[in-house]
Amino acid sequence: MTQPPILRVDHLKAHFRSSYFGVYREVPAVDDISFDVQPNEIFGLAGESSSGKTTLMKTIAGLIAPPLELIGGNAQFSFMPPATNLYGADPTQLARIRWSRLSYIMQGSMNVLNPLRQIRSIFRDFAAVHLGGSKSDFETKTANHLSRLRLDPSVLDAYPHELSGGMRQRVTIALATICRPDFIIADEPTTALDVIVQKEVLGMIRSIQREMGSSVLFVTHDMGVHAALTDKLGIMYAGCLVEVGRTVDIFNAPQHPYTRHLIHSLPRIGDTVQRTGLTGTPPNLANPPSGCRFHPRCPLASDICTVERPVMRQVAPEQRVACHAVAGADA
Amino acid sequence: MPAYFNFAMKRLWQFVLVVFIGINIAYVITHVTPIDPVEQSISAVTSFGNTSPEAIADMRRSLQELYGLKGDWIEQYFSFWRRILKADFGPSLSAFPAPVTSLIARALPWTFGLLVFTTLVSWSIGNLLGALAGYYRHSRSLKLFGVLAMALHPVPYYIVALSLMIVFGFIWPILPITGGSAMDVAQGWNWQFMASVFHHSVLPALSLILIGVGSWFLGMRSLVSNIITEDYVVYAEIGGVAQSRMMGSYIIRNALAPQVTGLAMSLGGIFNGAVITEKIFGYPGLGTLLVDGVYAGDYGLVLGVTSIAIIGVSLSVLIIDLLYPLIDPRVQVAS
Amino acid sequence: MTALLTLNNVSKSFTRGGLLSRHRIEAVKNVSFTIDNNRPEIFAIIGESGSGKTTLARMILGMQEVSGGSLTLEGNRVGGRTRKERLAFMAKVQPIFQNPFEAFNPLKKIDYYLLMTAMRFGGAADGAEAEAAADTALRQVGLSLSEVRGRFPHEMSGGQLQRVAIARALVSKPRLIIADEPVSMVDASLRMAIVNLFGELRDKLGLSIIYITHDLATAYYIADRLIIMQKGEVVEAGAAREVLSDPQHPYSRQLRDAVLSPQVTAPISIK
Amino acid sequence: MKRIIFDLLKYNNEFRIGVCLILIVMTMAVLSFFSPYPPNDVFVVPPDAPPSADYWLGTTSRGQDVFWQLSIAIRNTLAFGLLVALLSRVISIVVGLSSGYLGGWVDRVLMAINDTFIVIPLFPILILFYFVLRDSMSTILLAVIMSSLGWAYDSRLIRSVAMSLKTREFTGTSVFSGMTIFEILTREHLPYVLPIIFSTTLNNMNWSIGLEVTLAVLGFMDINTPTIGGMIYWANQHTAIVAGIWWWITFPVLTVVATFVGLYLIAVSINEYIDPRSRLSRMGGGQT
Repeated sequence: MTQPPILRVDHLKAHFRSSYFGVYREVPAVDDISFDVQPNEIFGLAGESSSGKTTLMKTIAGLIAPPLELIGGNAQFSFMPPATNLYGADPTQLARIRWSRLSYIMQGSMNVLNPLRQIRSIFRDFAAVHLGGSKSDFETKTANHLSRLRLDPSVLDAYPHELSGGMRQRVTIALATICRPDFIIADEPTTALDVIVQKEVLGMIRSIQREMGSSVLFVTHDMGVHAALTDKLGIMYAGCLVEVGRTVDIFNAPQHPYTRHLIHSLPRIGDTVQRTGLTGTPPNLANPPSGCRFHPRCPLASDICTVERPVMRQVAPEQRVACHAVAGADA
Repeated sequence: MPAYFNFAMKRLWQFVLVVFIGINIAYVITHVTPIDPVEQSISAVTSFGNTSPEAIADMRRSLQELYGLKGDWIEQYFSFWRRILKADFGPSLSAFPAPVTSLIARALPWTFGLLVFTTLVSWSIGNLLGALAGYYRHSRSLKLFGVLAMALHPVPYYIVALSLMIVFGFIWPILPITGGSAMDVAQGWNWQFMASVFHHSVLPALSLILIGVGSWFLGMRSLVSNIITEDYVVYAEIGGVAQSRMMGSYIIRNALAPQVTGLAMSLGGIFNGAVITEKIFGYPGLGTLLVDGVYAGDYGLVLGVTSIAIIGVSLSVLIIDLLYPLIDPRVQVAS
Repeated sequence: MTALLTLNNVSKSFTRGGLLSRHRIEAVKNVSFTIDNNRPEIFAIIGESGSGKTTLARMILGMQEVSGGSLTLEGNRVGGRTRKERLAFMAKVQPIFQNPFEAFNPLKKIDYYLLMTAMRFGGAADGAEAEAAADTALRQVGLSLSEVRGRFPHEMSGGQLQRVAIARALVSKPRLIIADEPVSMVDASLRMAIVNLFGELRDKLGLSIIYITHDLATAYYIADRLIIMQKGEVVEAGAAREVLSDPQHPYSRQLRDAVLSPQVTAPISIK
Repeated sequence: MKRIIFDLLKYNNEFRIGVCLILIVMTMAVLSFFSPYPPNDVFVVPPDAPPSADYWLGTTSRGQDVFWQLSIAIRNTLAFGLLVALLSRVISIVVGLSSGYLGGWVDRVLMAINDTFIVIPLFPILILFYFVLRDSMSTILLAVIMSSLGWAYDSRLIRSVAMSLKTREFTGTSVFSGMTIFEILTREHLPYVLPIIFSTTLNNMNWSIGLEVTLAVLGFMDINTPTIGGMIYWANQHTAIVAGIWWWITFPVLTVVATFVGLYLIAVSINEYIDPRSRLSRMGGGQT
């Protein structure tokens, strides 16, 4: 465990700042978040809608465009020169890194492939520069890679609309992995899929990740997916990271009251325990609660929670929690 | 292929429908009028000068036949259609006894050439510049072009043509402002004639192109500024796809489909523009023929040009529609 | 024992394509089941996309014609031909949709729909009666008219909106509620509250709910009976917990095995 | 609505320029009510006088004051455009909303007719109308004819919005709240198409005024009602350009161009305001 992390997120802050027709709004979508991703692991990021998980992913990926602004902190990949992040890196450097070292699997496979372009050409557009070699070399490489994902080479002749949703998502995964990148960012890649296809696609992501030894940052709100796929897990609530640790530890011994709720509220086939929903409503990020952002809905809330924001504390060797009610050493 | 066949049949059916409704409108217009069109036409023609009584009787007979005033309305209706289908609009009254069909045949190449040339030029230039303006949103020169296009695009053809005529005909007279070629040059496939045709077409073509470029530019610019926020463009951007490829295969290619549809839908409007532009510059095409036909009270001519316009425009729309699947493979699977 | 809703070999096919390549798509094939009037229940229809479950729901709601078989509510054809018949039908059967943020016109205040329903179905003669009916319905879902009055949809959370949508359906005092994926767009922390509410409505108000979902776990949790659909056909039917504990049809098994439970057991299989 | 106008005035340059142009044109139109000369009288002032302190925009060869002629002409032209736009709005709203909501064969029939009207070249048809009606072609009749020809493109726009509104869940809620189809179309769907209706009204005015000018210039309409097209017609009849009476042609052209550009800019800025995509890109934060 002394290996340096492949991604170090360090007190990252990114806010939406907009002045729309005179009304100024500042939304702290990513608020002081720190965690590491080690080589060869799948790091999961969980949270409900508008918890800031997609924004966090975008900030890490350097996809920061107004009104999103980087306020502070850093997200540093080990394959970048020290103290640089993707945001503001120079274009030639970015062009080298993109797809060969860092690739993406995006939400909504429906629209991420150019509808008017054959799959073959899309592969060439993205990967030919990095893989090099002659045209026939490239064709062979592509076909081999597709067969690894149990995709018939004939999909190369298809247009995106001719493929089913599951098929398209598998093509996207093949596209994202063909250059054997060190790091893959995956944003809700299976949310739109049916459960049977979802399981298949998750297995595929898992197997190709193990084979290549890449790291994956996997964002989804579905706790079942996290339980089945990820090695480490971070839980987000209202723009803050509230708990992070090994997935197995978090599911077996969740510490933060929100995490506990997330895991325990979900019904399972085979047990008939009465499950309850959380009271209250998710906070409005434009106007978040003071102190701990979870306190209005928290069963353990005390006075301090309303005024002071809890810091991350180490509660187990690889588990950190931000909660006043959970005892632990300062991280 | 059966999908394409289906698609083509549907388009063909729409074409037939357009022609059918269009010609019916023409029939209704000419038959519900309270005025006696035959006497009106004849008085319009005879007021120009001395026509022999025999010629007037001849005219009256052919007009009555053309209007289909014989028999009951069903018979009238069918004889009307028979004439349209045979492209027989009778003799022209203003150029008696030349048949209307030959007048139209003489004018058609001029209009066709002018329209095809200006439409292709303005469509391609407008779309290319529009795509660049949508993609490079901060370019100053493209922004300036946008302002110009915004000021020019809403102005009707007539005003633009008139302004060009004033500028190049009176203030700075360097271009011919009337006719299709110089009077003293014989028509034929020779350089001298071609050069003269080109010289004379500059102003009419320019006025059509100026407006055309502006509107395609504006349409394309807003399309592209929407397309660059589409997932597949964002994805290609973070995937490091080369700029030229992005522009060509990702942005322009996807904007092209709606612009081709747009072209089909605006052909009618473009034709309207050509009619008036031709008239202003005395260009010997269908537009001039139509307007002069009205002045001369030449019913057969007006009906003939109107019918040809309806059929010609919808035929062009049909051709564009049939080529559309080349640009967008998706229509082949859509129902 | 009278039947509330009876489906007898209900089928639905769509015709696609033009004159020459016309082909039929059978969205629903020979579905039969009965919901009893005296025994309120939550009846789950389980299926993935393309299984025909939404088409089936739309037919039960009378929003789409049946192309084969018969579909009756208390012996009468669903939907109704005249407006009067339709109103009588809609008073008994009400829908709840998937996306609570879309269930109300964003330009209109929410209470407008509650009051409208009360006037058209609830027999409310004037504004005061309508308000009383709306308030009663809202209290059944844990809200009240004073919390909702004058508010626009964007001012409320997804969970609240879904409650209001349920309350609106309750205003007409229906016998049957058709809920199409009612919690799939609701945040996980609020989801169980809605699911539990369905159980309460069944037990306290005695109404039946057809719960359409792809989520086997909530179906196991709340449903009494279920059918599993694949490509328009019912492949398995029975008591919810029995079927899901021990599915018989290969497809149901595949479906059950693909459910990812929120617990770490074995890592996902690598084939 | 008030809010939208206020926002646009404050932050949108195109809208501001458009409003300025239209205000100028409208002021001209309103001034016509104070004209010292009856609009159809000729030789009330010395002919062919260039712009001066007495005759701000000069006088015509027919002895009319260009300024006052222009004010009545632009008033008539604007009224004509507005009349055509309003009448054709009625058709396009009814066709668009019901075609989109009802779907099925109603939609197929209406859209087949609709597409026909989009494709047919209208100008020859208008000319044909004039040809048979001649002197009975009044301005009002022309407006009616034009509005029954010029609704198709906009009704397609409205239909596409109506189709997406139909699939939105609140339409289902409305149906099951007991609303009638008429109530759903007018109360639930109409508010969504209002901005489109507004911007297409302006574009349609441009279209109809453009055609009116063109027809009038050719003499194909009632040239005794003073309009911008009519003014240019008379100027052409007196070969004003050749005779050097440039003010007779220039000022009507400038006025009508200001109208076109003004209406267009307002329509464009409203379109941009209502387009959810461009609005989202300005607001941002749609997704977190």
